[in-house]
Amino acid sequence: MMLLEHEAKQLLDSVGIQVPRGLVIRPGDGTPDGIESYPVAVKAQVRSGGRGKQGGIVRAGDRPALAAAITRLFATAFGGERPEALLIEPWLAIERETYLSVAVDGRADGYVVMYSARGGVGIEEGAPPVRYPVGAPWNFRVHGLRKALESAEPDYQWREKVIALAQRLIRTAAMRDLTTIEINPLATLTDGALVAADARVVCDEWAHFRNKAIHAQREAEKRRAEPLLRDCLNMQHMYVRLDGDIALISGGAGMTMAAMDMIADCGGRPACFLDCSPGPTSTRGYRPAFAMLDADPRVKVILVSVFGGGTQMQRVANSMKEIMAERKSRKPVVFRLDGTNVDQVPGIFARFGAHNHARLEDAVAEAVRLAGGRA
Amino acid sequence: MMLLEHEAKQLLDSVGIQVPRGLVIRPGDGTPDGIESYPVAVKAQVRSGGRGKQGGIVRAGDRPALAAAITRLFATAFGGERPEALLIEPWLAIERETYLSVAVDGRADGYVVMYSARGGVGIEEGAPPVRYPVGAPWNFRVHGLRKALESAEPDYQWREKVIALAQRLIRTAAMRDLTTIEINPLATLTDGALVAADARVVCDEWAHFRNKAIHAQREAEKRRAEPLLRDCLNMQHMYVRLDGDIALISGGAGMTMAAMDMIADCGGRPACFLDCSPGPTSTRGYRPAFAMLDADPRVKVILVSVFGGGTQMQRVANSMKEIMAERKSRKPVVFRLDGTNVDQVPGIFARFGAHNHARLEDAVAEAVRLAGGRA
Amino acid sequence: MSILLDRTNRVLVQGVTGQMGTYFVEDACKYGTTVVAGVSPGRDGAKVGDVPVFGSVRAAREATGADTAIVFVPPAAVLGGALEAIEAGCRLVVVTADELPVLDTIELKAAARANGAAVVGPNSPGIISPGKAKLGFMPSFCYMQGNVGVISRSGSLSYECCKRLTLAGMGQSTVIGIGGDPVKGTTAAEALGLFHDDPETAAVLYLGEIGGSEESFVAEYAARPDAKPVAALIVGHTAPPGRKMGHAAALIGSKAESHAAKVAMMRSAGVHVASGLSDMVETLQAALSHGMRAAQDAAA
Amino acid sequence: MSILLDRTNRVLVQGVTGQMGTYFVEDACKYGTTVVAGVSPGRDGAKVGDVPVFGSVRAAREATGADTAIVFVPPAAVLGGALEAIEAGCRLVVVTADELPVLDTIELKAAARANGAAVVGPNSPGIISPGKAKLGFMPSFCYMQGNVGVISRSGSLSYECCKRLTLAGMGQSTVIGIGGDPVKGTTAAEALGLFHDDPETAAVLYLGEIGGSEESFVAEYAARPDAKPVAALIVGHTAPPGRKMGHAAALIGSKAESHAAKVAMMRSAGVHVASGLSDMVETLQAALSHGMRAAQDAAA
Repeated sequence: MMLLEHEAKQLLDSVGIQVPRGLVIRPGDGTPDGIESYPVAVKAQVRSGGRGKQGGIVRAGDRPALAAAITRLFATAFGGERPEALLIEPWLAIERETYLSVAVDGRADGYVVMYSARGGVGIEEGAPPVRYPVGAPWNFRVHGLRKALESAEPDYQWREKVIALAQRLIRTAAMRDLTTIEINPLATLTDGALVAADARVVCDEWAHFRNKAIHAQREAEKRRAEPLLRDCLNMQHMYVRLDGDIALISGGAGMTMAAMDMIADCGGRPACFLDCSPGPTSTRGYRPAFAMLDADPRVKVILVSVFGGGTQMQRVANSMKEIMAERKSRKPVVFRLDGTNVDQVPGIFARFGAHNHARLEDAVAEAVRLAGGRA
Repeated sequence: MMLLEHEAKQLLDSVGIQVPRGLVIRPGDGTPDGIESYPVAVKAQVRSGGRGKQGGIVRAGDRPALAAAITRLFATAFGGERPEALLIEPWLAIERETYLSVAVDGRADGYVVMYSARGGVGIEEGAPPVRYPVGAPWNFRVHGLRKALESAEPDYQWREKVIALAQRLIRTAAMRDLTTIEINPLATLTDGALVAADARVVCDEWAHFRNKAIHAQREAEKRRAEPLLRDCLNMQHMYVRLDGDIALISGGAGMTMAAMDMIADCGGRPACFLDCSPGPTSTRGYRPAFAMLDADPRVKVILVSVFGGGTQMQRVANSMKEIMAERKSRKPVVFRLDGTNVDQVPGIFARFGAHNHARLEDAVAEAVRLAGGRA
Repeated sequence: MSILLDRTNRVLVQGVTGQMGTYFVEDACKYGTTVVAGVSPGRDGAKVGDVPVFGSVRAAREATGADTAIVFVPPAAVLGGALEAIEAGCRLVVVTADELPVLDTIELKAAARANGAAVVGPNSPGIISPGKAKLGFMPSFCYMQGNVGVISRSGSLSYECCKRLTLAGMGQSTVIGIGGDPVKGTTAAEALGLFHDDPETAAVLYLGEIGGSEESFVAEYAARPDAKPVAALIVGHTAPPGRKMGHAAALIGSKAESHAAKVAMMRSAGVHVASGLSDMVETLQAALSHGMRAAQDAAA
Repeated sequence: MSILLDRTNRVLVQGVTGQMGTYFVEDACKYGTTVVAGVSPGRDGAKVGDVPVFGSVRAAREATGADTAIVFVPPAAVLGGALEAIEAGCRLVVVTADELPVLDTIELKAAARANGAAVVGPNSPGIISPGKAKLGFMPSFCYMQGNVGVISRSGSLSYECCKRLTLAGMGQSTVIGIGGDPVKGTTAAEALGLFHDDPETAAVLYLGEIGGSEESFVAEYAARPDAKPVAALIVGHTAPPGRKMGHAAALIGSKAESHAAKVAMMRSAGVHVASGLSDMVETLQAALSHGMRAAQDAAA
């Protein structure tokens, strides 16, 4: 789960890392008093990337310009996301921009530190950052990072500051259950100060049981969701909306993507990624999924595709029978269940006149046909 | 630095440990509305121990009793300390009280976990708690603690809860730079819930540079001090007020205590522990110490006792010369400087007519004589 | 042979008295897995089926010679349980649980390395060596003993694919679910190394997805001159960037993590990459016959 | 002989270009300490006095054979610097800095153990083997070579006591400041073990204070039938309970940590405990002659 910029900066501040002194405003707050000097930066607080390139950061030279920026930014969506807040900061007199991040990386069996002597917006286009694999956080070594940075950063005083900062970031990531802390740009100001001018922090949602801040983030994420989706999230379903019209009720991330891909390969368009495997196999688990997809006007067909191991197919089949009986929507549903106890499925399906496709290919072809596609 | 109970409980809550739902009130807040049910516990928020035995926890059965308790507790000092706040909590229906703590212990080269199947007020009188040495926090092992607890706690379900909690506490201590987290009592309520009914948390002040909460605690501690003491604390001096009349300006914790002890052994009464070694050796360092002691009416004599290694004695002597010249107070000052460059001291002292005792015994005897003691 | 798991593993089940543990004992014993002990603190002396329950891994090991653990405890307790198994000397520890904090996995992996143990998972269906033993809930009928080593980031996708292999007459030496989390007890690289050294394994099928960097290990292996034939299926060409597709690691965070980039990288390293589920079996067959031709060329 | 430090130690100074580092080089060289290198990242090629400066401990070790480090960097940088020295293979690392977070010391100690290195400190005056070498700022004139091993929790108290010993003609083999923090690079127990094995050390003087549990180690040692004579001075009988007396560890948190309890425990174990600074020398002399009588009795 990604924090908003101002949340990320508050977190960095709490571990003694310098960030610009900012002011957070919400819709309806109006133009704040107490701005000591202009110009200021007005920054849309959204989770999607590329905000800068989309005009989400505005320089305001005086109070009227600030007022105009506030109105405009609150009215704009960035990557489909309206800002819930704006961050107002002094416009920084930046002398130099570098890049520093700490992130979980499977290749390191843990954390890596990445640094680039050139930071800022164009970081992805430049040479790849230097990479110092840490692994378990207690394996971070100042001298190890120093060695890694020697080639990348000629200014030894700056290098030492970056090393001290990286040490702080690794500790912070470990203690707050963060998977990424990215400071870009890590800036030197003209007065010599080192400042985290922008920050992206991602926390590990599975640490919710031991971290109340993460628990609160998860709850807030659910609250932000539409009610029908919220019911799905409460069942632990994982959902990503796509552009198409063939919705999936599926089990397992890999199989869900495989079915999405096959729909596209057959000329159809998948409407969503919806993995219901973490939820219960009772009607309680699947009912919110049907409710959401039945209510979605873009969805023409629902493909139920589950290949179960621990998930027993006779249970899923019985849930489908119940749900089909109570369901109001007349959107067609195509079934393909396979896996543990699949031999019991045809008998159950016969009782409510449904057909279980033996092969995913057949089920997908049927769904694409029903959606009016080419197949 | 010790946190107040309500701060400690908030911290535990933030890592998912159950604490009673409490309400904090400050002097002048009056009797709060919104107390849902009585009886409640009204608890004085002080750092000194033995609060319970001194009547610092009051049971209030209704609103008038609550109002009376608030007035009384804010007007009472506990171990010389007036409460800055009161914590109001539901009166807990406790079924069982145990003791659990995590603390830094030199014998373990790090942390230990301690558990006693009988907690509560009398913990110090009972059998010593079971001790599980952890060392570095990442060496905590669930199965290690389980083995240690087998003899001490027969209820395996409770034991497993305690183990899970201890694991959380170790992690919390490491991530928040805490040297002690003590939950006493760790209570089971009659409804089966496990609750930290009281908590004592001590944080490591030297982590202030990487932990803003600790930094803020330090600053608050300075703000709570009288202005003259605050000036000393700002010079990093370490001060503890004692009952006597012979004040010490000293260097090094061990030597300061040795001088205190010698004063007492000579029939005098030390007025304070005051270790100035972390501060500068310039007048800037010593001036606040003299200012505080000169203003203290209980102090009759000041004994300056410094045995320096890195601290160079000619610098200390020169500072004394300057301070004696500008000082208004006529309280007698006795000197005993020794250590690096002490051979330069007599020459400097001669210029302002002071005498440097060669032996601590002589300086102490002189101070005791000047204070009117028996020696 | 096979990797990590065969008939010699003596299995203990942590959290055996829970619902999953109990079901596992029944299902795994039916398959032929040698389940010798359960562990449930405070419950020693009990039995689950015919399996005796002990209070600690050490006690279970001493009494039964158990050397392999599978962990069925809640996410908050997984680290403690797995560390106990590792430090008591188990050579293989399987963690199927998802929702494990990544820091716990990091600690787990470090301990496994330090103790010379193998961990499979977390967020994994487990591991099966068909015809010998299984440690997980995979549907047994999908598998057949043979010479294809399978590595999968996803559980149900591996069931689907193995069923297709079995129907096509291509048995499996071992099928290992490396899991959908960014940090893995056993990485694709480590699994590839084991399959490479396993004489029974003739080719490797890798089932991957978008996000993460696991696929670069596979490409690296395939580029070795002595590599066994490798085929792959990478799912998620319809997944949008920047969104997590169920698995924590299935998120396209940079261009290198996209489907197209992964497929291109793997193909240029010599991996036979299927265009989808439907041609996965043929692709593996192509990899095998290509490998055979290469071997004949080398011999000639 | 002596413990940890003698003429053979080849010393490198971390943070050598700072004020303390520079002063140390001058003072320690004057005493006869073999200072061979300084370390200051980014400053390699510079010189402090005659001492060449390197960018890393490894480079300094390779060029000069340095095997001992003393660390003069700010508290936030101590852990990193000391870990570098330990992992580059230094056998002794001295940390005089105070204000070090205890978690950093815990990590330091764990690394020292894992690498077989000795750490002295933090919050310590350092270590001196009179007539051979010193690593710290102790006033040289207070010390004289001899056969008393001194262990001290407090810096200035050790200067005071050693000056008294020297004036009384009792030289010291090594004087080690174990420091005032609760977790110690070298504990009293470890220092006692070293002095026990040092043939040059005939008796040990322990300088302790209220708070903590270090004194229980001393009592434990003194109770051994083969113990060398041990005398002690414990300061703080006038310190109130529950208040920190300067040192983090100097706080009476329980009855066992009080002055009276410590003295009673030590005396019953056979430690000769002085009643104050003024009879410390005589107490040590008594311990020595008691030890000699015991040795004669044993021989007879």
